[in-house]
Amino acid sequence: MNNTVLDIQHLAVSFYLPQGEVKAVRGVSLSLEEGEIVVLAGESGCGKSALCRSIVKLLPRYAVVKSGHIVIGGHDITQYTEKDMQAVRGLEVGMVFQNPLTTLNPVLSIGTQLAEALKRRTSAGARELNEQAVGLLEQVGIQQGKERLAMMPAEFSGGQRQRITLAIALASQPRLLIADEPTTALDVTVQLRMIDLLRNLAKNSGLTVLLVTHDLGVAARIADRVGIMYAGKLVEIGTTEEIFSDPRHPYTQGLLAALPSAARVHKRLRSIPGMPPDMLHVPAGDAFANRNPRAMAIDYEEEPPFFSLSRTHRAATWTLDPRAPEEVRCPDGRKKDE
Amino acid sequence: MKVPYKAIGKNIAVFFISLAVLSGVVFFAASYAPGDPLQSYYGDAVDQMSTAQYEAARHRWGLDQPVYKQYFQWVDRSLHGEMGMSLKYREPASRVIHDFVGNTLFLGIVSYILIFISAIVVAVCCVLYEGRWLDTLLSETGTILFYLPAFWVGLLLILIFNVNLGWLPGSGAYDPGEAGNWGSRAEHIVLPVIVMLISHVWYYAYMIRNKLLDETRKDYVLLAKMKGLGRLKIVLSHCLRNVAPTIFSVMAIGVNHIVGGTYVVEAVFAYPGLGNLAVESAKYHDYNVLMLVVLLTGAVVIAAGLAAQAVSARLDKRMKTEGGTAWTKTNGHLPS
Amino acid sequence: MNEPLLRVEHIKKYFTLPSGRLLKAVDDLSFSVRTGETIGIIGESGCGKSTLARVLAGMITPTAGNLYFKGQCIPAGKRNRNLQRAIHLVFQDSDSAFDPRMSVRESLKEALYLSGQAQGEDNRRIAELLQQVGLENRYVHAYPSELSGGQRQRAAIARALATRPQLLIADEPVASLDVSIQAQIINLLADLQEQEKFSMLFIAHDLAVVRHISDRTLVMLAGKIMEIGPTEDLFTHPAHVYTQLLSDSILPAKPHKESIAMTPHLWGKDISAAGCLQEIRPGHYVRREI
Amino acid sequence: MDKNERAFTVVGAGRRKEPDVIPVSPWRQVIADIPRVSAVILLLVVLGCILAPCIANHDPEAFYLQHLNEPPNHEFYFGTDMLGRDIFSVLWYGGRLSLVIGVLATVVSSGIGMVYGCVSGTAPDWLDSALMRIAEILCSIPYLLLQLLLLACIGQAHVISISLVIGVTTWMNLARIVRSEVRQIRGSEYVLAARAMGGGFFYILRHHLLPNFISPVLFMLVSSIGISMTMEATLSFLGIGLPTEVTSWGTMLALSTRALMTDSWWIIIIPGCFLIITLLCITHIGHHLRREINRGSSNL
Amino acid sequence: GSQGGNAGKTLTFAGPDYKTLNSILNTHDELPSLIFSGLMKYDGQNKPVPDLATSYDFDKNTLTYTFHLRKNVTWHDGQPFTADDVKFTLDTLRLNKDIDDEISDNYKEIKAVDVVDPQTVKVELSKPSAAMLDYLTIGILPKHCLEGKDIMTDPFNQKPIGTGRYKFVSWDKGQSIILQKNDKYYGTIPKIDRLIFKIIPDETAKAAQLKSGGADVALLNAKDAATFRNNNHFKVYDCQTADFRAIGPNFKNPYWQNPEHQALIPVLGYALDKKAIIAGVLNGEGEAAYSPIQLNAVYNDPTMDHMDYNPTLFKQRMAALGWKLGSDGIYEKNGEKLSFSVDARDFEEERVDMAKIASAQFKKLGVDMKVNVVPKFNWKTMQCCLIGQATPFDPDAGLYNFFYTGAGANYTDYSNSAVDAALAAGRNSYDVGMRKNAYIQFQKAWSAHPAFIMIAFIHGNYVATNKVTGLTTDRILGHHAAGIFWNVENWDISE
Ligand SMILES: Nc1ncnc2c1ncn2[C@@H]1O[C@H](COP(=O)(O)OP(=O)(O)OP(=O)(O)O)[C@@H](O)[C@H]1O
Ligand SMILES: Nc1ncnc2c1ncn2[C@@H]1O[C@H](COP(=O)(O)OP(=O)(O)OP(=O)(O)O)[C@@H](O)[C@H]1O
Ligand SMILES: [Mg+2]
Ligand SMILES: [Mg+2]
Repeated sequence: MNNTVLDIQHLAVSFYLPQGEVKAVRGVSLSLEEGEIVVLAGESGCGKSALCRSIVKLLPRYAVVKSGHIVIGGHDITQYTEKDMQAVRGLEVGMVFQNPLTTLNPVLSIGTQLAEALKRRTSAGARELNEQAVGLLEQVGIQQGKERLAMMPAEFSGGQRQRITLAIALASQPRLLIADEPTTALDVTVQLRMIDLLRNLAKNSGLTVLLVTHDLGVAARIADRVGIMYAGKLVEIGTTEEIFSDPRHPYTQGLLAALPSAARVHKRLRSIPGMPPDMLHVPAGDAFANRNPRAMAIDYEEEPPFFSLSRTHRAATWTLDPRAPEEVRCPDGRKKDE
Repeated sequence: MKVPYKAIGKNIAVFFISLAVLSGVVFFAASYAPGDPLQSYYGDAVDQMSTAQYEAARHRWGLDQPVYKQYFQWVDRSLHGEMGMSLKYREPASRVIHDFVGNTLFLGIVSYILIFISAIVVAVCCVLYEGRWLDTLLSETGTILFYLPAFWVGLLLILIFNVNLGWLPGSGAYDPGEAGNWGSRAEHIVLPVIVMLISHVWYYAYMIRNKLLDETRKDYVLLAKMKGLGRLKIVLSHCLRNVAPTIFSVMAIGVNHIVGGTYVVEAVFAYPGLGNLAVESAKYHDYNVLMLVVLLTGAVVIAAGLAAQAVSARLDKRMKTEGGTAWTKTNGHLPS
Repeated sequence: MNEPLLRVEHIKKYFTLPSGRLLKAVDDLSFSVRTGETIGIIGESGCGKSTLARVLAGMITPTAGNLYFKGQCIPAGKRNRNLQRAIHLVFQDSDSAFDPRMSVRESLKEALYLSGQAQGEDNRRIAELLQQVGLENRYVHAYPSELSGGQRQRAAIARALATRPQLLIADEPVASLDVSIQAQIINLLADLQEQEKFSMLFIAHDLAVVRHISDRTLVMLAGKIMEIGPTEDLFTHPAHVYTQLLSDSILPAKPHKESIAMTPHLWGKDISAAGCLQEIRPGHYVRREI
Repeated sequence: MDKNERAFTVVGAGRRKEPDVIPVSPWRQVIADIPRVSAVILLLVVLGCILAPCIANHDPEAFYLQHLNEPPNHEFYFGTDMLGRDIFSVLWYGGRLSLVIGVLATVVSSGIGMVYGCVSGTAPDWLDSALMRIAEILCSIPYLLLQLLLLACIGQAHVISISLVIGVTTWMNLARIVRSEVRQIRGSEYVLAARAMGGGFFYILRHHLLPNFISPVLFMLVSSIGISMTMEATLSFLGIGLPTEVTSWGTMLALSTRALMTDSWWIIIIPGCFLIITLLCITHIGHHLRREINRGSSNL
Repeated sequence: GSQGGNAGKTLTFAGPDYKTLNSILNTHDELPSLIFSGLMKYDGQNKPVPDLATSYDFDKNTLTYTFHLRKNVTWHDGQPFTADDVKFTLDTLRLNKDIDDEISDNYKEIKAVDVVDPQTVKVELSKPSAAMLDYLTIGILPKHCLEGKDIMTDPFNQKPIGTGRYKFVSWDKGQSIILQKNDKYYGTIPKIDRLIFKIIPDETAKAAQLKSGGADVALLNAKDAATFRNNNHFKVYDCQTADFRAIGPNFKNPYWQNPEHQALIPVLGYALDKKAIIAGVLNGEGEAAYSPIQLNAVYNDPTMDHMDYNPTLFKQRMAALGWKLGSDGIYEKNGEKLSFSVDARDFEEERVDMAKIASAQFKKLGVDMKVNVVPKFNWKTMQCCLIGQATPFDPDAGLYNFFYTGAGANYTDYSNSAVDAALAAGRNSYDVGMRKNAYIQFQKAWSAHPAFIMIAFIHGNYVATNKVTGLTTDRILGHHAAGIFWNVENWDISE
């Protein structure tokens, strides 16, 4: 497979805090093909950001990649130094961060900030840089780029700022774009435009996108494939269709069921009881077991392996084990829905 | 561009009001201090004067009037450019000051510039090596040096570099009679400036360091890293730009601290400057000189404050969104 | 008709920005809240939702306008303890809603103390409150920083309930939470409303949530009401352009890549907040230019 | 198979007991990991000063005129000064004064600074800016000059008056920080909430403002102890501080400058070391108090 | 040391700051005596000899001095020096009310000054004044510069013009004063071309300056001087001075107006171990003192009680006065503790040290004396001061002013009719035998009711680099060891 852009193997990342070791990522394997949009979803604190940041080695100093490999464009960057990474960042991988209000430097004009990124690829003069910058802004849907280059980030709205960060990420023409919850802070209307923009980019220029969100609506709209994370592990991954219409991990099922959907009229939502585990003390076995009303004894003891359901669909849960009782494998809740 | 007349006018008003308040405070404080200003003029002879003589002398210097009247007379006279006589030197106060201003300015400005350059350099080093040996080393040495009494350091330096090694002069502002010789002046301020650096750099470096550390925790640093920029470059071209308003307001406060610092240094190095003069005139109740020194320093400090405020407001529009003046917003970390 | 619990009349909150510009965060709002009902408030970020909430909860004084609490007129800025106790706010950001130096217990105790409730029964009442919001008792001495977002939000609700409010204003209570916890909180609010029979103003930017929980919905833009009406009516037949834009932007959690057309025709459109409210259906008002 | 069957029986949620929450009071946490070495050294120094009469092996006020300028030896552990005083004994007694001055000056300055800052921070805008302007003007007079004026007013300086003077001239910075902290906290939502629930001004001050701004302020207080001690030394050096027969570390240092030319390193270095080590310990503890608020990690 | 080779031989002296260089406003310091010259000057034995006058006649009957002035003397600015200048100066001293009484009191016996011709001037006295020739050593001021001006504030005081050996060149405030030799000087023209007075008020700094080569000559504290004694590059000149140190009770203060307390003054001297103080503070560079004129070979009475340290005697005397030791080891009488304070000025380290040791010694014997270190003496209010005075010349030049009731330099308001009588007798007589008698009477009266508790006469420890030659230790120097420059024209400095 020579068009694999990103290949992550058994990645484990821990933060060493005074209180102990936070196992933020616990053995995640994932690979992205060229032009593909993969969405990682899962609730807060399940390690999505940690995963993204370890791809570009932007983890804090007390974070340690404990095992695993990251291969970007055929190069294993696991052992790369800070200097080596400078060549990878921007050129190979671009990243859009969570909060558009803080990711732009408030005291530099956006022209300057764009130019910094543009300079990675060209040694063009100031005028040419400006032209390219205007082009980029237009690409992300900001008109009258010429006048706006001199403006400060504060003079833009949140949505515009988010698009500017996207433009900056795209400026050095990376093959892979990592977008870590790019839309959480935005209005629904702006969010929609962002998503469509990304989708167009992937389609038209073959950009590979790894998008992180916990909004399943976003995932449904944009993704080719969706991965669900829970407590530092990828618990289920499959095409969008597979995940949304045939979720297999009890957590995925619970998540989908908990969405307030327009169809439901009665006042109660179906919720998953309990809280996600504290990553300081990750329990043995399936981390979700304690919230799963149909958890089996083995869930509390042994980590489930991945069970493949199709070429693209895998899930790590004992419910898929042939030994599991019938009621667990086909929970009635799901049946009723279909 | 629109000229902000209103803002300029307001600043000028604030400036003069502050000066008026300042002069009032010092005038009243000084006149209620015990001790007889006449003594600096007549020497111990004051004690031998008859009552009539004494009253005549007081009348001559206007000391028999109520303090507030004296103050207004003083204001009136100073508005006409007449700053009164120095009772101690028996010369017009302005002439006494005149001889000292240049020296202090030279020492002050050189120290000021070097202090802030070094503070920024030290702060950047600390930030680049945060939590590692260089940061720890700089922090610890900085703290020690900051707490060392400046006079003590100065004397040790004199002992080493002047007395024992004989490399540098240890007193005065220039070789006798060489007032116009900048080489000689420069040579003479080396040790004082080093003492100023030792006792001041860390104070500011620490503030800037903390502000910079806060900046490095901001998300735009990540974005800059994602552009492939190096750490030094990020600190210099991104973080430093963000703390610039802080640095400016710190620099405004710094004017006062550094002026205060020169007092001690001038005393140690027998450097003929305003600091020495101020200490002397306060000790000997030479009000006219004291007032002039205080007003002069006050004017510089207040003007610097206002300037810094204007500059930071320019640099950073966000500062405008909060009330108060520039210096109320810098969180000093070490008290002074 | 019987008097609503709270009637808001021509309430305004203007901020003077340092630049001298007047920011009309809440601009002449009038509506009423009936006993026991839930009103959802939606609108883009910065349209004045939180400001409205704070004005109603008495945290900031409005520039102008009156409140009628159970028919009794309370002019701007003159609130009495009764009203103060009757309305309580659950903050948007549970992170800053608690004093970091007070444990959950202390925070709840403070609320009890300030609302003048019986002193002796503190412990019992606190246990009861925690149980009501489903926060396990073992968290009672924990500090806010030791709680997860969902737990903090529960504690915040517990604090709001401590004063036995008649109107609970929930300012984006689920904005920072995940789907699974969000469902818990929404269920909790609904349950509590049933038990305690309070009215609720529910502010959110997630339309699906608002649609789920509220009886009536109020759409705000630039400090003004754009549309207000029964939720189902409003969502199924949005009358104002802005409401249409919002409801079109809802992303249902269904794979629908090709099926839903984008809505570019609305994007470039200037949405005007001018005009005045007109009743188009019973109880359903829309701002229209005349 | 039997085992498998048991493993695959549904047991339901909540089987695992969640780890207990052991709440750590923010205060407890601060105290728990105070820098040990600094605390111990500081404690030793303070104890030494308190127990000076037991530790000193000579009369600190006596002039051993037979033993002028002796380097450290078995009788005079730290040597004697030019007038034959036993440095070792004088140090412990001097430390008492220095510490008292440091603490007293800090109490004064923090008293004024905190009240002023609180008033300014909670006052309406016009009063706030007026108050801050006044502080600013006071700040623009070099503090040394102010101290000079005040000491001149008071006359002969003694421990109390000098602490007062140092305190009265150094509160501005603290006031400013308290003010900005108060302003920040005052706008925070928990204060709004408490106010909306009917908490009065003093209730909020006592229950929310004070506990929350005390930590940044504590750092200022602690380092202000050190700074006051240095300041006292400087005043002594300029000849406007404590009378020289009153021994504090400051006057010792100020006097030691006279030994400069006589190669008596012990007169110069030893008091300096004592001062610096004490101040360093104090600062370490101060820094620790400040650092307590976790500010996350650098992105650099 | 000798910077500025272009200026020829340069000598740098490190010393204290000046306020004025006017000879009649500043009689204590060195510089006016270099810039100005008087009708008379002191020789190596501290005897007045003619200077600007070539000779003088004295008419005992009319009490009139007639001075014959040198011809062709010019001021530094080229104007001729005439008798008018003399008259102007002496009249100013007599008549200008602003002039310090400490100085003008010496001239109050002058009745009139008459200019006979440009080279002759007559000074007529109203009463005999034995030390008038001493007083006429005061530097003569140029009339053409000062006539009609306010002598107290005229810029002249900072840019003086004199007739002396050195011309004023420049004054960098707080830094240095530069003098250039006067090539037109009527006497021996000095060998050293330039004198630089570096202003170094701090004692240690002076030593540092010497050691680092920043100064060639300086007056040092005994202890700092000691560090130069074994140094081959320096020579220490231990000059005897008439400068004594004492604890001076201030009779303006009610404490000492109380006869009970006054009675203590002669007794307290026995409680002071002066030798120990001299050894401790002055490194042995001084002599125990008992009388203000004990160094005067002519007028001293060596049979006087030397007031040596004598605790037993002290205790006896105290008991006799009715003081008893209290439980805290401090004397008390009528329920009042024996407790007073002494002020010492901060810049005079040796005096501070003396005060401290004296205080400790007193404490041991039951006297509580607190030491206040002050920037300057407040003569109105302080209880005691650590005083220093000197009478290097004629005993009248000093004693009268210090101890005569109401005299100009009698700052402590000492008043003793027997002393007054003796001093007046000494002043108003020209007969050496009578005068000697008068001063013995003075000493008797004085030691019965002393103005001061004497401590020590101190040495002036001048330290100079080896390059400097010509300094002598022959002369008894004055207050603050002033007068070392008396033979500056003989000094030389090698490169
Ligand atoms: N800088 C850090 N220091 C310490 N712990 C961290 C840090 N960043 C993340 N963690 C911990 O690592 C785990 C995973 O965090 P991560 O930020 O990857 O979550 P996430 O899925 O991105 O959550 P969110 O949706 O809130 O962004 C969490 O338990 C978090 O507490
Ligand atoms: N104290 C204040 N001073 C000045 N302007 C303010 C203040 N509080 C709010 N505003 C402004 O009022 C407007 C409305 O703010 P508000 O917080 O009510 O919006 P919101 O609808 O709650 O937005 P969000 O969805 O982001 O919470 C915003 O433009 C905000 O900047
Ligand atoms: Mg994240
Ligand atoms: Mg809001």
